[in-house]
This record gives sequence, structure tokens and C-alpha cells, in this order.
Amino acid sequence: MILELMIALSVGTGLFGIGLYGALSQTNLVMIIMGVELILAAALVNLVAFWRYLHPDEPAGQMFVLIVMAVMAVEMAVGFAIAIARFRVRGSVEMEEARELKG
Amino acid sequence: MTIAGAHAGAMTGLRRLISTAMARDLTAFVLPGASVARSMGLDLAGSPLRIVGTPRHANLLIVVGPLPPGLRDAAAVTYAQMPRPRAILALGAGDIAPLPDADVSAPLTRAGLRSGLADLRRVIAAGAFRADSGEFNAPALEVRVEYTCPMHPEIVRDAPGDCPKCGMTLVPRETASDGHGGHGGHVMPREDRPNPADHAHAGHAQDAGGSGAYICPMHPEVISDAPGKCPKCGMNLAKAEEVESHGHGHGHGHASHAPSAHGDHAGQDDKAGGSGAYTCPMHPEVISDAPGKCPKCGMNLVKAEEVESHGPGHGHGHGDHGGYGKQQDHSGHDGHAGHGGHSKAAIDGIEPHFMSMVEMTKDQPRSSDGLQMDWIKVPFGPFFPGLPAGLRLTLTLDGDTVAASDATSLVGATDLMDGPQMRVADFVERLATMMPLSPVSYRALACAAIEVAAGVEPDHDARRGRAAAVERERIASHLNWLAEFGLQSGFLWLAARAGALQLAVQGADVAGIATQAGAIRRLSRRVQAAPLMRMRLRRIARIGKDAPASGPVDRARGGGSDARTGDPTLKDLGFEMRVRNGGDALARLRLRCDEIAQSLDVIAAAGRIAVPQVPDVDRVSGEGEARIETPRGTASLRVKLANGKVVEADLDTPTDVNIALVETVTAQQELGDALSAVASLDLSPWEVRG
Amino acid sequence: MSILVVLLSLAAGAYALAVIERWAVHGHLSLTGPAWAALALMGRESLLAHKSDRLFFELGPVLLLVAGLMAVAVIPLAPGLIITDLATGALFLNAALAYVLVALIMAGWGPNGAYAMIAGWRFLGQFIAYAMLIVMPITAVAMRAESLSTVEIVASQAQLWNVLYQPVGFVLFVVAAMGLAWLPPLDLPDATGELAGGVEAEYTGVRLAVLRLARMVIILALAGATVTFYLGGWLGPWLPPWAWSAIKILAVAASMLSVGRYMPRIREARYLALSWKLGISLALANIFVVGVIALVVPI
Amino acid sequence: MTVQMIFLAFFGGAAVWFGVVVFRTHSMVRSALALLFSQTAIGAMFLVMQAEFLGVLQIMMMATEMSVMAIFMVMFMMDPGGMGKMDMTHQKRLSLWVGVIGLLAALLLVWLPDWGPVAQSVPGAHEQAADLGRELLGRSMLIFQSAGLTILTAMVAATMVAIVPNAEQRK
Repeated sequence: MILELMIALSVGTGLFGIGLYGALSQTNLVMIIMGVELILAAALVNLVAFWRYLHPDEPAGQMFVLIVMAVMAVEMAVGFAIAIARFRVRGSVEMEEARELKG
Repeated sequence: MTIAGAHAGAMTGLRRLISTAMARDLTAFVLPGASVARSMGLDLAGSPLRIVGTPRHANLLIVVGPLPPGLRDAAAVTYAQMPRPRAILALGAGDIAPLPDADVSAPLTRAGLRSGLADLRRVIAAGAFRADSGEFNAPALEVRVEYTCPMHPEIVRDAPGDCPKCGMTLVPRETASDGHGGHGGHVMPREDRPNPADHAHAGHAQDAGGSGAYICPMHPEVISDAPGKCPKCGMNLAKAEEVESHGHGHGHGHASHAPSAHGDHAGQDDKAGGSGAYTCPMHPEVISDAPGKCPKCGMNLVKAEEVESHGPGHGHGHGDHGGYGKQQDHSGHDGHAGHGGHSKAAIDGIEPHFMSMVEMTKDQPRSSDGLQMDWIKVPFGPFFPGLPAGLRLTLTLDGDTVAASDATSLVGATDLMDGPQMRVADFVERLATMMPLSPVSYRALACAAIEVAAGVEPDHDARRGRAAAVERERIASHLNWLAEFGLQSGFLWLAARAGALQLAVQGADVAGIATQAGAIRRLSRRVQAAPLMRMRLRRIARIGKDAPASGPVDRARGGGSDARTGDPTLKDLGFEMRVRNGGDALARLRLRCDEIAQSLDVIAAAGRIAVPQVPDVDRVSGEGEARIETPRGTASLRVKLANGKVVEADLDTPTDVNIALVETVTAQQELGDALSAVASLDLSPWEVRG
Repeated sequence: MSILVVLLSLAAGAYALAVIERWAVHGHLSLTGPAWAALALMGRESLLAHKSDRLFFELGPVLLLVAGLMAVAVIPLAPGLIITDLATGALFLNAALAYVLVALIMAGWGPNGAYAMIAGWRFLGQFIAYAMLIVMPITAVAMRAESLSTVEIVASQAQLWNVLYQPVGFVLFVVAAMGLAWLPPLDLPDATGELAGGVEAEYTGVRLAVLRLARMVIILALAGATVTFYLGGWLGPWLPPWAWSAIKILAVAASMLSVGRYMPRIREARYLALSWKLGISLALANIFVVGVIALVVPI
Repeated sequence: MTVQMIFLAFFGGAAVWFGVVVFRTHSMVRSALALLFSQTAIGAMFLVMQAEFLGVLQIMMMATEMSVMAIFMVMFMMDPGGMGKMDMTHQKRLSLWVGVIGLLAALLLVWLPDWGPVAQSVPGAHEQAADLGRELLGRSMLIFQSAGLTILTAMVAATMVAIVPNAEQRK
């Protein structure tokens, strides 16, 4: 039983690692958003795992998952809005070209 | 005995069953089109077969009537797209090369169609499969694989490898042996062939080298007479001419691809590119010599080159995935190919291999909403369901909005005369057969012109009968248009009903038409009352008062061009011109319905229908002109007779006028709207002269 | 056992729909037609476009079929006659149908043809606009049934069918369902006159057969959903429950298929605007009204 | 070694593998859909962990979300088809290290501590849904509402940012 918890948490960890790598290594805003999505997905897995194996009788855990899903949606919406706006002005969403953001 | 396009494989028991199934389930793709077949009197919808919109879903290719030379290549491509087993049924078609010989040939009559289909069933059931089925080859299909860089299309190699400029793997691309062959109405990889006209830009931009000041590609205001880095962005300074060359590339990109949408824009940019004026990033039309604010949006004006360097555009890639279109991206891109290499490699803090998207896309034209999706060139026609058969419409799509369009006829522009001089009868025949969609009108036109030239006057009854015949053809033609429009807009009931009525009307006598009149009137009422019809057509394809237009297209915008108004015969048949206001596709639909009703009345009043007879002119000489209102508009013919023979003829057709409207009615329209706009013009590619 | 029964009736229903669609599109009614057509497709060449995304090209139709079957799994044909009665059945139906979008994007992108690609992205816009109008009416239905289980939703309509209880939701749901199954006049992804078959344009032979079958299953699933949520599922006098389900589902599917024959295709821009501006606000109003009724006069 | 464990491991593996594919494939549509399938596998994990509502919700939401992602990829990438295998990454070594270190640290956190007693049974699906509803509209109403408001604000703000700055452009 504890092993299943471990499996779930390890999966979460793996996703987190991949997401981190992606978010850092990609040059394109949309790809970076994908990385962030993976990180959030990792959070989701862990939350559900904790709810299931530690506090199954506590609905607050599930509620928390819902909130994270909402955050994912928001993150995507805002990210894409920024992408469109930036593309409109600069003709690219390549981070390499976001020099003014580099300070 | 097997069919030419048999599927590979021996004829086993199961295959036998499948072959019978194929014989029973004929799915046909019609060349040149169902509308032509109808106007030739063939009832395809009533036959035991299903007409499909794409050759991919067809197992039978029906060739109706002689195949015009201009359509041969496209026909071959279409045939090549059909999955085997595929059969060809030729109805009254003589030589159909490069298509393989027809599996079944039959005369161009309803009986011929019936017997032909019956034979075809037998043939397919017997020989749908063959152990050794050969490949089908035609000049239009010959392709040569070459390798090109997705980012640098001017790099073209015969062998795979990496791009010398950016190091990307070269992707294979198939090109035609000829520059661009006949597009079947359907995108298929064979047609992923570059358009030579667009690649012409590459050289143009590159030879712009030479010596001069050094400018930052990003910040044109940074000018130095020695090479170095830009203090603002750290990019290597580039030769001024190279920066200028963006302007060239840009201008070309516009001129060749988006004249309707971006023509003015292009002009501005070229001017700005030269003089280095200030302009508003949002309003390219705003040009000022001094920095300041944009009168429209209050933004700070920027250097013109900067606008260009920030021009949006992307997805070279999709073109490379798709392989079709993207030419303007490339041609624009070629503009800075000359220095693309080094300016990339040297931006601070960026790995050498990084490929700047701004660099890649700076020269692409802006789309109307400032957000440019992939620009892809998509061929529609010459066999596209719902578009006039024989018309090739090439739309440059920005997302699914039409950025530019080009309509050309593949069947028109045949010579009126087949020799220095023709016998009168032959001339009339030739003209009538040249226009399969409205033969009677042109026959009448030819007769009238010759009569004027010869100075003979047809008697009263002949004139009434002739007028009635033309009106009958008008009814049939408008019904044909309704059927095509129904097909195009998915209004399938309309397509079926109007098609059936057209077949019933054309060739019918006065009594026959009288029996159909009720049904026709009901149809036209029901069409105009159909749900979603207003939403579909209102404010689509608006045509202003000033644009030259002919026939229903003109009368639907309140115009008054109608050759019938002056005609005394029609006057005492109770004709008066019908006019609608609005000038949009809906007005055209309604006007055509009105004209159908009007024509029904005229025919009833005339009481007799007589297909115009060739006047017997004895060796007279003279010159004469006649105008007649064909279903699509006013056509006028000038003939010159020399002792009984036609020696000179000159024809003006309505489609010549109306086809010029395609550009305006499709500009910046959503794809569906653009197509129904083109359909609403009721063009006849056969009428397009030189 | 019940799984087998459901699948068999599904097959029968799909065939019936094929007959009806054949009439709606080509105007001749033949009972054996679809069988011959299917056989003929089996024997035809399966062309694969050059430079296509092979994986997506192959996967698209299959995924479409799977999505349809998943959706069917939670539709009760009679008490006990359901593949799986999930506690979140109504939501699961949405989840399954959501993959129709994924499948069409694959099928559009895969074959590397302009028509198919435009069709796929068109469907993206269409779907995102109309998925809302699937979910929100279902919310109102679930509110009345106080459960997401499809069986209980049917049971909750014993006194009064939802079509009378929340007619607005019914209309919205049917329109959205037709959009989801790209039925004319909402058939933007395979508009014959605009895209020459769209997503189907590049498919031939067996793949095409699978695609057509999958579409029939989707239509059946949506008709079944309409019946389950609004037309009282298996409820009805005299006849046995399964008969009622069959009659209702086939009737709904047939009317969905044939209505498009009598009107032109809707304009894309207008269609999307209708959903975002009118549809969603109506759906919200519907939820509100249903909530009030449920609180004030519990039926 | 229970059945549940096997399924969990299977879907977990799928999720991770698709996650890797996201950044390894060159075709942008593929990468977006790989992310989708990764998320779907996670939803399946939820189902295995008997969180039915959440699982179905995850599977449903991600389908549309990632499809939108796909079209944005096509719009904003130079080479969505991935025909020319161009490299879209930077600071590769750094990010690789950061990723690995983060992974190892998290793994340590997962494996070292004692998670205490593990619950054997969970409430049924109906019960869960009902409890969740009461939770959302009861104790954590405020949080839920604020989340809703956040989404609304994000929607409005995103639209404001994304639309064409002025009407003339539309013409």
C-alpha cells in the first residue's frame, strides 16, 4: 500500500523534473508554458496521492486539486494572451529575443 | 477482361464478392462537372450512382463530353488521386489522353449513360482486381525529388544533407517536371510544387551587396561607417544595402501575393524603406518625416524599417510540413538571406545555433488583424464541387481568411474561327458548342449577328420563338446555378430539386414548361424562405455601383444593363426588366428567382419555342453586330461576311466582365464566404476569352 | 452480457443511421446500400499521402471510434442495460466526447493536405465554442437529478421529462450535439462545397470505413445522450423499456441527420458568435432557472 | 504487488514517458498532443486511485486545453511540422542539471520520510462527489469562489491583452 503511494509520488517527481527541464531549456514561450503545465500536473498527482493514501476521508484534498486545475487553466490563458500580444508587437515569441526582459 | 485501373491482387472468392459490391456501389467523380453534365441533358443524380466531392472517395470517373485541352493535366491528376480499383466512363468524349483509355465509352445521351453504367457494372464485377496492375503515369504527374531548407528555400540540392546557412536538415520536396502543372481540385503531395514565379525573388535580393554604411538590422538609426556591434542590441552591423534589400523582398512579397489586401501597404513600405520615414506600427499608411505620435492611435511613430523588421509572420514550418504554399514567406525571407548567416551567430548570449524568428519572418506581409497565421496557397478547382467547372481558383489563405485570390479559366479562350473563313452553319455550330452552359443563347447570338450582317430579317414568329428559346435557357441556367449553389452551401434538397427541374425544363416545349411552372415557382419561393439562407448570403460579396459588372450581377445592385430592354419582340411579350437592390449574394439569388418567374411568363406569352435556325445567306458580304442577353449577361458578337462566308468574328462575353470581380468579392473573406461569393457570380469559364 | 447486447444494438443502430445518412446526402433510400458501400471500401486501395504524419493519420479514426464507444458506455438503454453505471456518468460522457476534438485534429493534421488541416482547426474553434453548450445544460440536468449518474438522471424524469422541464437546455444541447458530430448544417469540418470532404478528404479504403463507422457511433452516442438527459431515456408506457430507448434514439438521430438537407450550411463566423454571445448566456440563465424551480417547486 | 499497483505503475510510466516525448519530438503538434496524453495518463492514475470525479475531470479538461495548446504551437513556432530538425533549446546543460537536481531532491523527499499509516479504504464515488460538493459550497466556499473569480478575471484580462488594439485593424 505504502508502495503505491511511493509510485505515485515518484511519478509526480519525474514529471516535476521533466517540466523543470523543459521550462528552463525551451526558447519558445509556448513550449515554456508546456513545461509549467507539467510541473503543475506533478503537483496534481502528489495531491491526489496524498488524499488517497493519507487522508481519504478529507474532501478538502480533492478541493485543493480542483483549485490547482483552475490555476492551470488560468496560467494557460494568461500565457497565451501574453504570447499573442508579444507576437503582435515583436513578430516572435522567442525568449532569446525578449532582450528587454533580460534587464 | 479487367479495368485499366484495377487493384493489385488475384481474383479470389472474397475479392469476387467485393467486386460485385463495387459494381453495385458506384461512387462517381464527374469531369468537367455535374453542372455541365446537366446542361448537356444527363440525369446523373437520377442514375444508380453516388456523386462524391473528392476523387479520393470515388471509384468511377465520368468524363462528360469532349475534354477541353486545358483540363487534360488536371484530369490526369484527379484520376491519379482516385484509389484503385478505378474505372473511367467516357460519354461522348473523344480523345481523353493523358487519361488511360476509357473502360466503357458511350454516346452522350441518357440512353448512353444508362447502357454505359450497365456495361461498367459488368466490367468492374469481372475485373476489379488484377495480379499485375500497372502504375498510371502522365506528364502532369512526373515529379522530381529535391532537397531544400525549410528556412532558406533558395537552398536547393539534389541530395540530402544540411543547410549551409543554418545547418538544418534539408527536407525532401517533390517538384513537377514542368513549372506548375494542372492542379486537380484537390491538394495532394504531387502538387507540392514550388511556383517558379515566387522563387524569382531570391536572386534579386541577394545581389544587393556592395559597400556602404553599416546599419543594425534591428535599429536602423544606428549607423556606422565601420563594421562592429550595435550599441543597442549587440548585433553585428550589416551593410546598408542588405537592410534595404529587406524592403525589396517585402515589396515583392506584397506585390506577388497580397495585391488586394496589402497593395497600398506594400507601396508605403517600399517608399518608407527608401526614405527612412517614420510610420505607425499599427497604421502603415501613416507616414511622417519627423518622429511624433500617430494621429490615429497616438502611438509613437517608429522608423519604417523597424516596422518591417518587426512584421509578424511565422510557420514557415507548416508549409514545410504541408509542403504547399508558403512561397511569399520564402520570397520575403530571401530578402535577407544575404546576411542571415552572420547576424544570427553573433547576438550576445545566444548560442550560435539559435535561429532568430524575427530574423526569419521580418519581411512577411501583415494580415488584416495584425496576427498572421500560416499563409498557404490552396488550389480550388478546376473540378471543385460547387465552383464553376473549369475555373481554377487559387486562394492564398491566412488562417482561413482569403488574403489573395486568383481566378483563371482553363477552358476558355478558344478561337472563334477554325480557319480563315467558315461556312455560316459551321460558325453557328462552333459558337454554340463552345459554350456548353448556354448553347442556345450563343446560337441565337450568332444567327442574329449574321442576319444583321447579311441584311436578312427573321419573321415575327421566328423572332418570338427565338426569344422564348433564350428565355427557356435562362430558366434552365438559373436553375442550374441554384443546383450548384445548393451543392456548394450544403443545401442538398435544393441541389436535387433544382437539378431535376432544370433537366425537365431544358428541351421542353411550351406545354411542358407550363406543367413545370408551378413547381418552379414553389421552388424559388421555398429557396428564399429557407432558414439560414439570409444569414448565409446577406452582405456577402457586396458589389458597388461603380465596379463593372454584367447581367444578373449588375441588375442585382440596381444596375440597368439588360440587352432585352430595347427588344420590341420581348416588349410585346410583356417583358420588363427585373432589378434588385443590395448588390450582395442574397440580392443575386432573389433576382435570379425573379427572372425565372419573368421568363416563365414570357414563354407562356410567346406560345411557341423555336431554336434559332441558321439563316440562309447567299454569297452576300457585309458586317454586322448583335447583342443578346445570355443568362449570365450581355454578350455581343461582331461578324464580317465575305460572299456568304464568315471571315471575321469578335465576341464579348459577360463572364469576361464578371470574372474580374472575384478579386474584390473574396478579399479578406472567411473561406466559406469567399467560395459562396465566387459561386454567386455564376461564372462560365467557357466564356472567358483570351 | 449487457455489454454484448449494447454493442450489438449499437451496430444495428449504426447501420440504420448509415441508411438514413445515405438518403439525406444522396437522396436515394436503399436498405442494402451501406452494406455494399462498406464492402466496396474494404477492397479499395488505402492511400497514404506523402510526407504525412503517419501516426496521427492512422490514429485519428481509431481514436474517434474509441471516443464514441466510451461515450456509449454510460448511456442506459434500459434498467440494468448499460455498460458501466459510473457515479460521474454525465461528466464521463463529456470527457469521452472531448476526444472527438483530438481525433479530428489528428485526422486533419495527419494527411498533410490543406483542406483537411483547415477542417481540423475549424473544428477546434467549433468544438471549443460548443463544448460549453454541452456541459452547461448537463449541469442543469444533473442539478435536477441531484446526481451525475445517467441512470439516476433518467429516473429523475419519471414525473416530467426534462424537455418540458428545461426546454432551453434541450435546444442548446441538441444544437451543440449536432455541432459536435459535425452534422449539416453545422458540418464545417467536412463541408463538401467548401473543403471537398475536409477531414475525410484524404482517407480512402478501410481507414475511411473506420472513420465513417466512428462518426455513426458518435452520432448515436449524442442521440442517446439527448434521450437520456431530456427525453426520459427508457421511460414510456406500454412498450418495454429497451424498445422505448431504441425508438427515441433512432428518431432523434434520424432527425439530426436529415434536418441539414433542407437548409444551407451556417457561416462559420456567425456560428461561433452565436455560441459565445447567445448560447452561453442562455445556458447560464437555464441553470439559474432550473435551480430556482428545483428549490421552489420540486417535481 | 496488487493490481492497483500495476495499473498505477503503468499509467505513471506512460505519463512520464509522454512527458519526455513533449520535449524530444520536433513536430509541435505531436509535442502538444504528447502533453495531452501525459495528462490523460495522469487522469487514469486518478481513476486508479479511486478519485473518480477528479480523474474524469482531468481527462475532460486536458483534451480541450491541450488542443488549444496545439494550435498555438502551430501558430507561434517556425517549424511546426518538424521537417527540418531544428533545435529549439538554449542553456541546455544548465537546465538539464537543474532538472536532475530538482528530481533527485524531490525523490529524496519522497523516499526518506515516514508517511505514517496508509489508509486502506476510500469512500465510494457517489459519496466522494457529494462530500466534495459540500466541501466546495460549505467550508471552502470562499476559496472556491475566489478561484472562480480568478478565472473570470484571467479570462477578461487575457482577452483584453490579446484582442487587436484598435478597431481599424479589423477592416
